[in-house]
Amino acid sequence: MFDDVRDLYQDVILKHGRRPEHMRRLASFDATAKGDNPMCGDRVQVWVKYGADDTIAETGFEARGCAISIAAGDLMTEAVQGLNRGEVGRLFADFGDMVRTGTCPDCMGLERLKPLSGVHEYPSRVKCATLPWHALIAALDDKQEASSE
Amino acid sequence: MFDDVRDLYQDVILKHGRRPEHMRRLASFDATAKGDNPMCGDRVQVWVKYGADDTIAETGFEARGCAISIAAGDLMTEAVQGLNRGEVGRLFADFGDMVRTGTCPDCMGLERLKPLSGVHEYPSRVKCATLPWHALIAALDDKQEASSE
Amino acid sequence: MNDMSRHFDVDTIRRQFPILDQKVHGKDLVFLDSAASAQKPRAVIDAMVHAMETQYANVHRGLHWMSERTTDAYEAARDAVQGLLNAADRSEIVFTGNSTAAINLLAHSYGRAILRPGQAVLISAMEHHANIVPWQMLRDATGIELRVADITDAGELDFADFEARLADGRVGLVAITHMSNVLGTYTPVERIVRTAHAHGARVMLDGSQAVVHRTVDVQALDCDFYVFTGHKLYGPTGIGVLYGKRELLDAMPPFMGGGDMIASVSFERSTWAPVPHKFEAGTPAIIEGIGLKAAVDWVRGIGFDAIAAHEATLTEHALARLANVEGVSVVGRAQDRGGVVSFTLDQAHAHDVATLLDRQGIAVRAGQHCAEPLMRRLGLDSTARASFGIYTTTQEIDFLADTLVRVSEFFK
Amino acid sequence: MNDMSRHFDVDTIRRQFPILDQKVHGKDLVFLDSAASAQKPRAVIDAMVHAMETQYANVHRGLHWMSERTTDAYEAARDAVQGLLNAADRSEIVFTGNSTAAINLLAHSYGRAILRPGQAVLISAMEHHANIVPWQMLRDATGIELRVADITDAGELDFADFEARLADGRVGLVAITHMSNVLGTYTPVERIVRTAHAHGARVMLDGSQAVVHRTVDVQALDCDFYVFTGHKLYGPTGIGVLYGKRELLDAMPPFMGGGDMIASVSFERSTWAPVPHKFEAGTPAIIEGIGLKAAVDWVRGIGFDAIAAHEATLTEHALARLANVEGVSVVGRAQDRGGVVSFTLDQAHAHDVATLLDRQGIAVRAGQHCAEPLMRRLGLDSTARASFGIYTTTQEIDFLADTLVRVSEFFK
Ligand SMILES: Cc1ncc(COP(=O)(O)O)c(C=O)c1O
Ligand SMILES: Cc1ncc(COP(=O)(O)O)c(C=O)c1O
Repeated sequence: MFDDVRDLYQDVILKHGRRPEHMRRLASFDATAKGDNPMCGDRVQVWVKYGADDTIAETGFEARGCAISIAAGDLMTEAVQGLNRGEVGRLFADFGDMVRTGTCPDCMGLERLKPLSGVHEYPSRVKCATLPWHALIAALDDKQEASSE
Repeated sequence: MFDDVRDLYQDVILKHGRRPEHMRRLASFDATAKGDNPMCGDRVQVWVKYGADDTIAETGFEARGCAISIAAGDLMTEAVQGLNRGEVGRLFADFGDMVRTGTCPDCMGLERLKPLSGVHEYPSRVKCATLPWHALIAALDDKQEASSE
Repeated sequence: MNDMSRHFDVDTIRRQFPILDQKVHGKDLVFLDSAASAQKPRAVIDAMVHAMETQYANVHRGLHWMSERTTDAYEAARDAVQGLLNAADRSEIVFTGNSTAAINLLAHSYGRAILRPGQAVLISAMEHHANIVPWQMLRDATGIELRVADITDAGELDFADFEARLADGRVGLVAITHMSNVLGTYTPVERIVRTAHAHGARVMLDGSQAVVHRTVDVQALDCDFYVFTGHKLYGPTGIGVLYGKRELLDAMPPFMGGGDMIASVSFERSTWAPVPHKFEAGTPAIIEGIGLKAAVDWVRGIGFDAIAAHEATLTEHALARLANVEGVSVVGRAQDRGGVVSFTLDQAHAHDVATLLDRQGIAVRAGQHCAEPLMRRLGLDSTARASFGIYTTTQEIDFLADTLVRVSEFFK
Repeated sequence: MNDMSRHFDVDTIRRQFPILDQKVHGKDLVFLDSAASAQKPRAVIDAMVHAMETQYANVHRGLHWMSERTTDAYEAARDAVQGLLNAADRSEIVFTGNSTAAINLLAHSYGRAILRPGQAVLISAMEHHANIVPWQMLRDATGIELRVADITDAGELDFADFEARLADGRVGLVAITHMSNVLGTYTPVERIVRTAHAHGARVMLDGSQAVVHRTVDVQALDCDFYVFTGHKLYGPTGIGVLYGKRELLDAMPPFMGGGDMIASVSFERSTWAPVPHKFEAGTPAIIEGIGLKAAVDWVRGIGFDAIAAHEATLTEHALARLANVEGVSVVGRAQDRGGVVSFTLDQAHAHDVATLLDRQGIAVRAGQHCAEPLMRRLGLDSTARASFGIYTTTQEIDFLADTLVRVSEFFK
């Protein structure tokens, strides 16, 4: 019945959406920020611990939201490991392109995030995929809250 | 070309509209009131002098407005001569019926005002015909201004 | 099958809604989002087209034929709404842009000019944002207090709490929904009005949802104000209604200024037209008024008895079917309720549910439904909501329930 | 015949307006009341019907196909208006109910929150009531001063007087028409903006009339706000536009509260959505937005160069013909003027003129045209007004002039 939504709800997404591996508050952290999508009720908080050279050593998140936003948060924590602020910004820009258009030909380092590319066919769900990123960027910029889009 | 407006612009109306006989401010008067139709810019003022038994001895009016409102004012001053407040009220009620519906089968004393019955085919002009009456009623009720409809 | 529904043939009704023939993702459209906005019957579309094709000009100010006829057609909408609400006088019907604009008009005009600092406005915990934010803005601008009557866990007005908040006599206005857009709950409006009046408070009812489903008689209710919005009543967007008792409207200052609402204008001082025009500044939503009249006539032609019976059947059916879908919890279990059913699914978030349903052609809403405080009160982030219209069938509800079973399997 | 008008075929245009085939009192309709409200081309009617028949649901909040598609169609109207005005950003386009609502929004939000007591708002003596009364209400509520720049006897802005009233630097906002709905006068908007800015004042232009007839480029003008109304631009009733520079809109508080304009709501405190949504409370005029986009696209498809050339021809023709009708006096003789011609007739009052013209099928307006102070300034009680649209022909103007000769004979 739902064959045509498999692009969106790929097994990876369902797995990460159902049993996120990084859904936790870090015991010790350097930065944290919240994100809110009040139109739909999604909420996320991200915690970051820095390692050497201001690169990200560890990330954790908590979210109340749909499978897409939880999977996006979970995959994000893996993808940003070891990156610095500038690198995260660039990765998010590429990721944004991908979830909006479905592809990102010149993008590097998106392999892990690729399962989310199906979101582009569901314009109203794009926000779900980007919400944890907005919160992460806010945390890295020492803000407490992601600005609403 | 304008045969079909002859019901509205009967010769009597054109005559009274062009050369009203009672268009004047009374030198001495007992009551006066203004009426205003701001949507279209019509303005009228009515002066009244009472005779015996609180009946109307004399009425004068000034108006800036269309042929209909001026003729209506002029014919009104003639029709209300000798009437008291109650009689004027009843006459105005009958007159109102006539200009809205075109006839007033059970009405008395409307002979003089009959030429205005053509107004009923022009709903937006009904106000022009009733404006001087509103001002007269206001004057008889010791108000300074007719309330807008 | 009762008497009503024998006369009510949903297939005949459906044929009057062109959009219901549309396919969505290759599937038949199953439109279960009427509480957000209803679809438009041919009668409404035709009335608007007829106006634009044969009889249109600006209203109220013209001496020419087109303007007079358009004015008549537009003002006939006021008569139609007067009839719909059984208002005592046509001048008690004020047209606005939607319910939200009607409540804002009231909050600005009645709120700032008639209510006094020290007084309070009392709303409930299950209001739509449209009936929260304007009062909040009034509070923040004037110091008028905003009180909130709680609801029970069943999703009904907590009447004891409501009455307690009226007790000190400082509530000047009760502004409360007639039917919740999330829970489907009808509020006990007769009792609300009686109690509020006994405590010296005026009452505004937000009828955005209720007016679509039942007969509303503002004189029998004795409410002071009533608002609704055209687009939920199968009418056009861009038009709403504020009903107010004549003496209250007379005492209120205008909200917006401009053409059509004045008696005279000079730079020093302007005077206002009598109600309802005092509150209708500028060129009105003429074509929308004409469409709204068509909607009101059409709905009344079917009759609220038949509509209510049909929707009661649908709602019972939906509650019964959803109760049998594993993992589905219906939110709210009010005794007196209408055709709006919010639910959650254990295995999946409301958004995921909505997306999967959509792929089968089923349109439901998911989220907070412009009622964030209610969601918080219920301890929920979001729900999915199926809402029924005059054109909804039990088969569509069956399809929803069957599909939900598959959705919950998908996410298991 | 110049280059423009060669491409512009009025017969082709007329065929797109179904209403122009109507008879009035058995005569062909000659609609010379477009400045009050314009007729609707097939493209606009079709766009609205198409939405209602095939693609309709509430916007912004839905996850389902119908809602997403309707949101796209509605938001495309914002892009269309951004293009029309050449605004820098789509978020600078705020939808309102009409021009009047747009000016009231500005008066409430900018007027009460940004202007300070001691500051003044400067309007002109030839404003429509929509651009007088809101400022008057602001003055009476807050003590902000209202100043009026005079006009010359020719019906142009008295620029020396305008500048003198700016001299003390206390004017916070200039709110002035871009084109008079009575005199047809265009105001020198570039110069107005430059001068106002030099004196520290922001500028709002009332483009209700102007936007129909010429290209408007808000960035080139550098005006701070610009308003217009859909129904005069061949679009639907029930929708208008406030353009504002982004940083100004960002700094302004919301006007009305409700759904769609919030970021989050709690009973204690709500936060606002970013512009433009902050100013768009409640369900928007969705179908009207879609119709407005069709109107904008249609008008731009014809092109303002062609429109302006056609209307200039009509206006010159009308002024020449009316000058030869005994007893007719045209009111206003501005150098830069558009297709609106007000006149009086010695022998008859404007109402009588309008009624007689109407019987020949000619629709003109008569009265004060929602500009009572201007009438007083001109020493007039009322005028008749013929106003031209894209579909007006020189033959229609000839018929007007010929009929006026007969009217004046009738009343002689
Ligand atoms: C110059 C001008 N400003 C404002 C308005 C008001 O437009 P609306 O009635 O659509 O709000 C009009 C038209 O009536 C107008 O001509
Ligand atoms: C209960 C209730 N009140 C108010 C509204 C606001 O209606 P509108 O958006 O048409 O102003 C709605 C619908 O959105 C509603 O359901």
